[in-house]
Amino acid sequence: MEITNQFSWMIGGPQGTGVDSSATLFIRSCAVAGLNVYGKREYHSNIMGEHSYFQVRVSENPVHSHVDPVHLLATFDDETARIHAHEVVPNGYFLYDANVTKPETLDLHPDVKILALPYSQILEEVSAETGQPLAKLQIMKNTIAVAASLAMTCFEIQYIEKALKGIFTGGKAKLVPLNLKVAEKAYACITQEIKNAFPYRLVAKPDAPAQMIVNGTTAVALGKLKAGCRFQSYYPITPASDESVYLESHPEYGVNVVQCEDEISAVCMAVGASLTGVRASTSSSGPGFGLKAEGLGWAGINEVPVVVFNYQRGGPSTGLPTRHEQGDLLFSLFICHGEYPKIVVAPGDMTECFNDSFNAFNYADQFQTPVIVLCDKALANNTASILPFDETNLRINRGKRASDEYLAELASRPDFNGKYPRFANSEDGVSTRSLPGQENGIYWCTGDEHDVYGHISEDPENRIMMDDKRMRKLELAAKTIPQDEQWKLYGPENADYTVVTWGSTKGPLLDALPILQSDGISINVLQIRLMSPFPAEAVSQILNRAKVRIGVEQNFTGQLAKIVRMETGIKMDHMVSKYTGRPMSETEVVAALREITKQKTEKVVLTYGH
Amino acid sequence: MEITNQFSWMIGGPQGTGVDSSATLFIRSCAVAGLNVYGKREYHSNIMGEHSYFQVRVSENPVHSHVDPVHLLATFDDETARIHAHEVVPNGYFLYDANVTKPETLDLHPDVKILALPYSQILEEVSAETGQPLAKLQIMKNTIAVAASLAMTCFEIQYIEKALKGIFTGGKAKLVPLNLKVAEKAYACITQEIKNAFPYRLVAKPDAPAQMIVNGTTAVALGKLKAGCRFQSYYPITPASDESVYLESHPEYGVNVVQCEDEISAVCMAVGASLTGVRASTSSSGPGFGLKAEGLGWAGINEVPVVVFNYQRGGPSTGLPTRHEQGDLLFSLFICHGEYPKIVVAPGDMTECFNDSFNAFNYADQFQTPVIVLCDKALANNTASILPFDETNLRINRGKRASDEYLAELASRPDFNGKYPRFANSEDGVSTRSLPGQENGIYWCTGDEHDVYGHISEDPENRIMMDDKRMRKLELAAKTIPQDEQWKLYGPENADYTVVTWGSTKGPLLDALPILQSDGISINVLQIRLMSPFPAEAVSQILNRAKVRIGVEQNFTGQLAKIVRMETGIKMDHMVSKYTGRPMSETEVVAALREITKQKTEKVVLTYGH
Amino acid sequence: MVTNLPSSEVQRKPKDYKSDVHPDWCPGCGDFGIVNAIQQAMAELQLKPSQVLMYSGVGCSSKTPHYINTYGVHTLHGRSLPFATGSHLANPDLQVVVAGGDGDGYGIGAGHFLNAGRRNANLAYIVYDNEVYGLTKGQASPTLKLGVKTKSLPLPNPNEGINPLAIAVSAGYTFVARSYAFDAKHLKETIKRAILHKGMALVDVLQPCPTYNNLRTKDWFAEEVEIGGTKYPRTYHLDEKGYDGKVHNPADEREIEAKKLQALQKVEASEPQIALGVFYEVELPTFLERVKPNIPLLQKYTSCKMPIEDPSTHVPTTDLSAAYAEVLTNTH
Amino acid sequence: MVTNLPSSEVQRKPKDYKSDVHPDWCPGCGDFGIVNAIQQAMAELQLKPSQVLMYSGVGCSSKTPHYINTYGVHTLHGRSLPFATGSHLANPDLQVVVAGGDGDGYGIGAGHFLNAGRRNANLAYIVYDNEVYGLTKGQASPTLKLGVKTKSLPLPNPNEGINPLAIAVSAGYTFVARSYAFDAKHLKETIKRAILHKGMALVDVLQPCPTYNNLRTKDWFAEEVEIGGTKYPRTYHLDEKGYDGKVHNPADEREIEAKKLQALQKVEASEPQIALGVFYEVELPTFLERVKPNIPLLQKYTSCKMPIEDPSTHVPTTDLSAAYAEVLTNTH
Ligand SMILES: Cc1ncc(C[n+]2csc(CCOP(=O)(O)OP(=O)(O)O)c2C)c(N)n1
Ligand SMILES: Cc1ncc(C[n+]2csc(CCOP(=O)(O)OP(=O)(O)O)c2C)c(N)n1
Ligand code: SF4
Ligand code: SF4
Ligand SMILES: [Mg+2]
Ligand SMILES: [Mg+2]
Repeated sequence: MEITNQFSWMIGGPQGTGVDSSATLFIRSCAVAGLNVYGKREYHSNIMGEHSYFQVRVSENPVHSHVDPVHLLATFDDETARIHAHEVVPNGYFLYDANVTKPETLDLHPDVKILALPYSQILEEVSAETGQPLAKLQIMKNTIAVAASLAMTCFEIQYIEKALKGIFTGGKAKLVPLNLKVAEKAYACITQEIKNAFPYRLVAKPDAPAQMIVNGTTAVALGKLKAGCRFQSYYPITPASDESVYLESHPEYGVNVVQCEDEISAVCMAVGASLTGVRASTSSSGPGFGLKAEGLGWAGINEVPVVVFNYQRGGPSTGLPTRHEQGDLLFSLFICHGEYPKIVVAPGDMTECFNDSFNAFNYADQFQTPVIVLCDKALANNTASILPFDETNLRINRGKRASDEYLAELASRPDFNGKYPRFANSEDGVSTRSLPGQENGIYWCTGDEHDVYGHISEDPENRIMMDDKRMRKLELAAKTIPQDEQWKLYGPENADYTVVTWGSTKGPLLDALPILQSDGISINVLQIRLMSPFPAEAVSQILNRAKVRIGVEQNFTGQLAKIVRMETGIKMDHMVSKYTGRPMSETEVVAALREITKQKTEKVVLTYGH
Repeated sequence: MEITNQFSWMIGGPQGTGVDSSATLFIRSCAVAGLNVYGKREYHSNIMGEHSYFQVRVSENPVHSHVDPVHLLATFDDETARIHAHEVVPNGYFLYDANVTKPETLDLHPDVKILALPYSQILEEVSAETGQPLAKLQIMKNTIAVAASLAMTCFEIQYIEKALKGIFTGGKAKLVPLNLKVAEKAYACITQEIKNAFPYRLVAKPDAPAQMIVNGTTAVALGKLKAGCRFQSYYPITPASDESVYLESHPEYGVNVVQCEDEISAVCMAVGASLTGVRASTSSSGPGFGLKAEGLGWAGINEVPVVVFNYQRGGPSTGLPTRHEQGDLLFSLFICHGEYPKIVVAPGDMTECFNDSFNAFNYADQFQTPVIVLCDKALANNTASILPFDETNLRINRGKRASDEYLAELASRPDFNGKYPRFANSEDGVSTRSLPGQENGIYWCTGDEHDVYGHISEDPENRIMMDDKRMRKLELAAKTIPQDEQWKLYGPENADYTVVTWGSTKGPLLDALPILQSDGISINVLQIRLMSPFPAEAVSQILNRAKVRIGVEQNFTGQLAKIVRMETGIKMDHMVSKYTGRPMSETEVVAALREITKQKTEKVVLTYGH
Repeated sequence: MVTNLPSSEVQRKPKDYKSDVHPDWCPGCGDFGIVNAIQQAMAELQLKPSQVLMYSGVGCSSKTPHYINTYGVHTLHGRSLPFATGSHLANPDLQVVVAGGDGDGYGIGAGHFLNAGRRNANLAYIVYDNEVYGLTKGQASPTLKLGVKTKSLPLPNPNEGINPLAIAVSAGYTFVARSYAFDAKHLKETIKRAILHKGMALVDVLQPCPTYNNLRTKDWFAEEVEIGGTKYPRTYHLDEKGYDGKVHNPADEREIEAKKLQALQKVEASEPQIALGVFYEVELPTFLERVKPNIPLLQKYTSCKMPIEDPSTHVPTTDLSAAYAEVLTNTH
Repeated sequence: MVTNLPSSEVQRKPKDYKSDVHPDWCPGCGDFGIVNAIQQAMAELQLKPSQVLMYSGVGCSSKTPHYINTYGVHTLHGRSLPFATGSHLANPDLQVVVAGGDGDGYGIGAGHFLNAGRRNANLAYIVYDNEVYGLTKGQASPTLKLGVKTKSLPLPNPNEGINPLAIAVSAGYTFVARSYAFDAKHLKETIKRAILHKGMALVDVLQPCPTYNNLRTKDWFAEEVEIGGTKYPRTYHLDEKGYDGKVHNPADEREIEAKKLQALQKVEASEPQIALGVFYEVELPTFLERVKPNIPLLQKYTSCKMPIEDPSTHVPTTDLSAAYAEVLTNTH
């Protein structure tokens, strides 16, 4: 019984020994063959030596999450073998290096088959054939592991070659034949007998449309470029800095990426830049995001468009800095003392990362207020093959900006007093802004409450006018932002069970949905994308249609559930949480939701994964 | 018709010209006479010259707020006259300096009587009599204004003398006779005719118990001293720094008050100090409090007792830095990325400032976690005469600390591995802590998730254990903290209308309660003091007993109402808000609640006061 | 560096740089002198008000932008430099001037103060140095000396006072000067030079705070000091003593090193008199000059003027094909 | 200052200061050398492990406390000094040693770095200076020089590198030294002196990061430099060249001034060789010594040992009557 294009593969090893590049090769090979891929990356807060691994799921159809069972585990160190052996399914395979691992000492299911890969031998052969020093070839153990793995699925080697060509370009192109040679030798190790013993098959879909292989930080960076963001300030932090490094590495787009002395400087610099009219942004993760509180409040009261990304990771404090969590929702919604309008957006997949990143700059300009985009580590570091971004409907909206002509006209009026009422009251809460450098547009900014020109005012009537004006923007945003940028309902419109979720947790839920439906469960999934202003009415309506409401999110306290209750009064009947720092899998979500539908368990806490 | 011991007096003038000291003299004179006093202070974010004023209410019975009508307005500058003239009630009096103010140009009610005080003449006389240079006496215009005001109420001058003696002590005692001379001359100006025309009387209650005259910052500082806080780090900010300056000015209690380079340093220093076992604290206001996010999270994951005060003021950003607001509740509840247990307390009057300040250190030690105390500008800067603090039941609880003997015993066990499991799992969430310097107590701290010794651990099972353990403290706190430190219900247990409030807004509500009851309205007031862990069950029960629920708080968005809904699902039927930066008065609250009970107005926004 | 040279049409007077907001400083505050000097400097340089962006932090001194009739940004306590840097980098055509207190700049802002030296952005930074935190009622600022007890302090200052000029020299500031709030002409000239300087310029201005600092008063500055029996004015001008802080050949590392050391020696020296003037000055590439070679578009446009959309259809004009090519798998 | 002099009972070895946690630094990382030196210094000083509090920030280097068998506190990125200062002030009987990276200390922590000089608290601060942000994958740290492009950087560094030693001298540090991670003996001795020093001590340790900084490698440090045709080792020891950075009479302001200038001259000098050693050293009153006269109880107790309750009844022992008297009106 062969199982085609439903494959779960894992590779692991000490950090810095090429686990990531193996996974890249594997993922690209499959994607080039037209298959759909989702890769989960796990690593320690360490540069070299600690255990890391990559789990890749390949599928006939689009896929948004990983599964727990491993069909094939490829190892070249003993630690990976010891940690992950138990995850291999019966009839699955375990590949290892006999020089370092004794499989009999492992916690393998008795029905798992094992295969020692002759890593050293292959490398020695290649060294002899090419004259390359053996030490330099060690990194190619990865290629051996990938190629052997793919060979077992009867996957055509031509796609590996294509993938290598896509990976090694320019000056590195000479590495293609070397790697291919290694791959061929690995292929040669996989006998027909082995293939027969392994039921999983990967069959190319040559007519499938081209795909993009991206992780969230790249998708976000591409969205920023498209939106015309040309100033980015940042301070290094995992996992956010990959996004800034991407922009730095693409100077041809003209973004001035400034590495600051800290995150306070980063947000202030972005706000200062934005005041001149450039689209400006800054990205960080929890600890650094928190340092931006004051800058966000200042941008709020001064109505400055600025886009601030927070890539959530395991908290609190330094927490689990390279692990996944959705623990910053409440903090992000209420960040900074006092009250000001903020737009908070939470994309749930790579495509939404791109779109929300693009949209965020429009929101910022339209509503002249800070926009916070909440990503998470799973979005940032996991990899997916997806359809190319659809640019058709992307339009840039710079909001209300005073033209030179408009300012000149104002200045020609007899009552012009030499300054521009930049913060003039307005029905929708947004005033027309001038930019420093514009003649007749002189105004002031201040973190203090101020009058229409931006001068400090402690007058109570002015205060009410200004506070009301600023807060009205939230009503405007609620009306202006298209519904599908606010929330999405997956599955039938009416269902007994409605699952409420956000961010990357959408992935396993989308994959779980058809499985649960095929169980006969009437269920749908509500993903909330716009956290502020919160689409309370729509969420109320949808939740009121359901018989049972289930919150699924990756934190301890159920932060979205809290917000839903705060905004609608509706309490989740059940919760599914995970706070081990590892993202939920489809497998876990299916099991948890089955348990809830059958046993009415109030709260299911998921724990799987190393 | 005379009105006795129900008096509302106002004095104003440019900042730095002694408005505060006049109010102090007035308040102390009344309090010394056994009357109850509440004083509201308003000033600009400015050192000298901008308009400031003090409104003092005197009452037969304890009083917790100001009222809008002014019975007697004392001025010596024209700005105060222009700004406040309209507030004087018919039959009230307006005192002014004829050299600077032309009363006919003012917006005075026709039934207001006016009286020019001969400020210059009195000072010239005193200068002549005492030989003091006239310029040095200018500040005594305040004494003239106060004495003339009190004379009009037929108040005995002996209490002014007593007050002066209380104010000018030590080296300044020589100022008493000089001020008294000025006061006597002012008294002499108030003819019997004038007294007859003025219906308000202040009659001493010589048998009344002694009172304390305090504002919130002093009450807090006293609570800290009593609790044994011996380390305070701070960075100057209005209105919080008065508290630190109080502690600095009382070095005899042994508190090391360190002025830091910023608030980040302040919180980290307090946490570092606390690690050694000293009770440590830091105080700030919104902008500085926000900079403490990361330090709070670190203290949370490392289970360090630390007490952090946030004196709320008008936000967002620099906002209205010397004005009142309750705008930081949501930020304080959710401050810092990630999830950790925090205790959040909000005192509502001067006595609670003292008690909560004392209790906060017990909570911090008992639950080994940060405690945030939310004050507000009205608490900080307003002055009340209150009964002396009751110290009878105050006990110090240092929580679970490892004794040297306990550590020695552990170390003598054969399995002792030289390090102490400071973060050992425990049923109630609290582990026993050792202190650096203790032998056999060596452990580590880290902002990363850690094992029982405090070493970094990314292990998922350990993570669950630790997160569960830490978060269990909230359950412990909910059980341990006495009910009346969690919430208080004023008025009848059952009522048609239940008002929900917090912080200093309790003041006007308590004063409004009997008035509304005498209107025949069935009403009570629920003050919430413990914001985290939130007393959800009790609040639910109380709110479910009411027919109508009204939220009264001083911010734009109704932050407590949001939390009540988040925690109980219950929505306020009506809201009363104020966000002009000026605290609510009894007058306003009475009117708003009358309007709601009569006209069912959904939201009443209060605006009174300059 | 001045970006707005005199325009022949209008001749602007200092009053043209006054806004209609009345300064609410205490009588006798040194801040009045500094704002006057800034306005005069702007007038003499004939800066175009709409091309000037006046920045500040939070404090008494930081109310400055409101009193000056140019675009003005009153930011957060301690954060003026990062904000101003962002504006300058995104629109270097603006003349960005930063003002603020010593607490603001050397206390809470110390990290930005230090790191701004490394960047050498083209900013003029004027610090009002009154040794106290004025707006919060007179606590010690980082420049107050050890053991000093102003009337606003309950206890003597337990911290050593820092020397901001020495730190600026070491941190990489390319123009480092000191002046005095009531030395009108010297201050104005120094501010002019700081504005004209291409790169990161610091002017530390000694500023009496009559309300809280009862030691460094206007009178104190006016007092004479005795040196070896002779009386000298409290302050003197460096250039009048033949001191030359300027690096004349910025390509000569030896000269830079020598001039830096000379400056450090001068600012660290515990003289009875206080030296005013430019201690150090060198013209070196600014941050933007350093990054432009790496970001070709920045050579053509300032960041805020880079075209990003089709003006009529609002279709974004950024072509991502090259970036997509890196991640696309359309090779099969 | 050492507070724990050798106890006659036990003779501790460097391994007694090793914890059971295995360092997870990259092979060849200079951090190994530094931790070894710290452990050796502790052993030679015979510090009592339970009396030592080892602090750090966040970064590769900041994992240090976990590897040392004393009380250890791994704080927040950039904040080690404030935390450590709090512990030291509240319990000066502890020996507080602080370790951390150059990004941690001179980048995000720059404000604390500067202001710690003013306080002169009794702390030894060891900075692992590898010119990069190791743990976040090799971005430029504040000590990386202008224009340098390590293999981890997409574009050359647009910032000037700071000289932390010059800044420390100007900021008021009373002990300022430099050493090198693999100069085992010199480093150990320098750390010992920093610990023994009473006051705020900085040891900037040049540290190869083989993973990200491919320019300042162990090999580079081992290379010889040519000066006028002769080859010299890359690094040399100051004291071997007769340099004496110590102020011998701290009461003599002239000597302090001269030694400060000498140090600034030395650290700013662009030599082909790199000088290692103590550039500046002076014994001046520490923060606690300065505040004790004002807070009498601090002369009797350390803050953490001040009695605050009756041990059996837990009744607070602080008597507020005097404070109450100021606000009570019981005079009527
Ligand atoms: C984060 C933050 N902390 C504290 C304050 C309070 N604050 C306002 S002004 C000021 C000090 C001002 O001193 P300085 O910068 O020297 O200016 P000066 O008033 O002396 O001109 C402080 C601490 C604030 N606004 N923000
Ligand atoms: C507030 C905050 N910002 C950013 C980070 C991410 N971060 C962790 S380590 C590090 C840099 C470490 O560099 P350095 O201090 O030089 O130490 P090294 O790793 O080189 O030893 C950064 C930026 C953080 N933990 N906290
Ligand atoms: S407090 Fe000092 S600095 Fe502030 S305005 Fe008054 S005199 Fe000037
Ligand atoms: S990245 Fe560099 S500093 Fe960090 S452990 Fe590796 S070699 Fe050491
Ligand atoms: Mg100042
Ligand atoms: Mg480093």
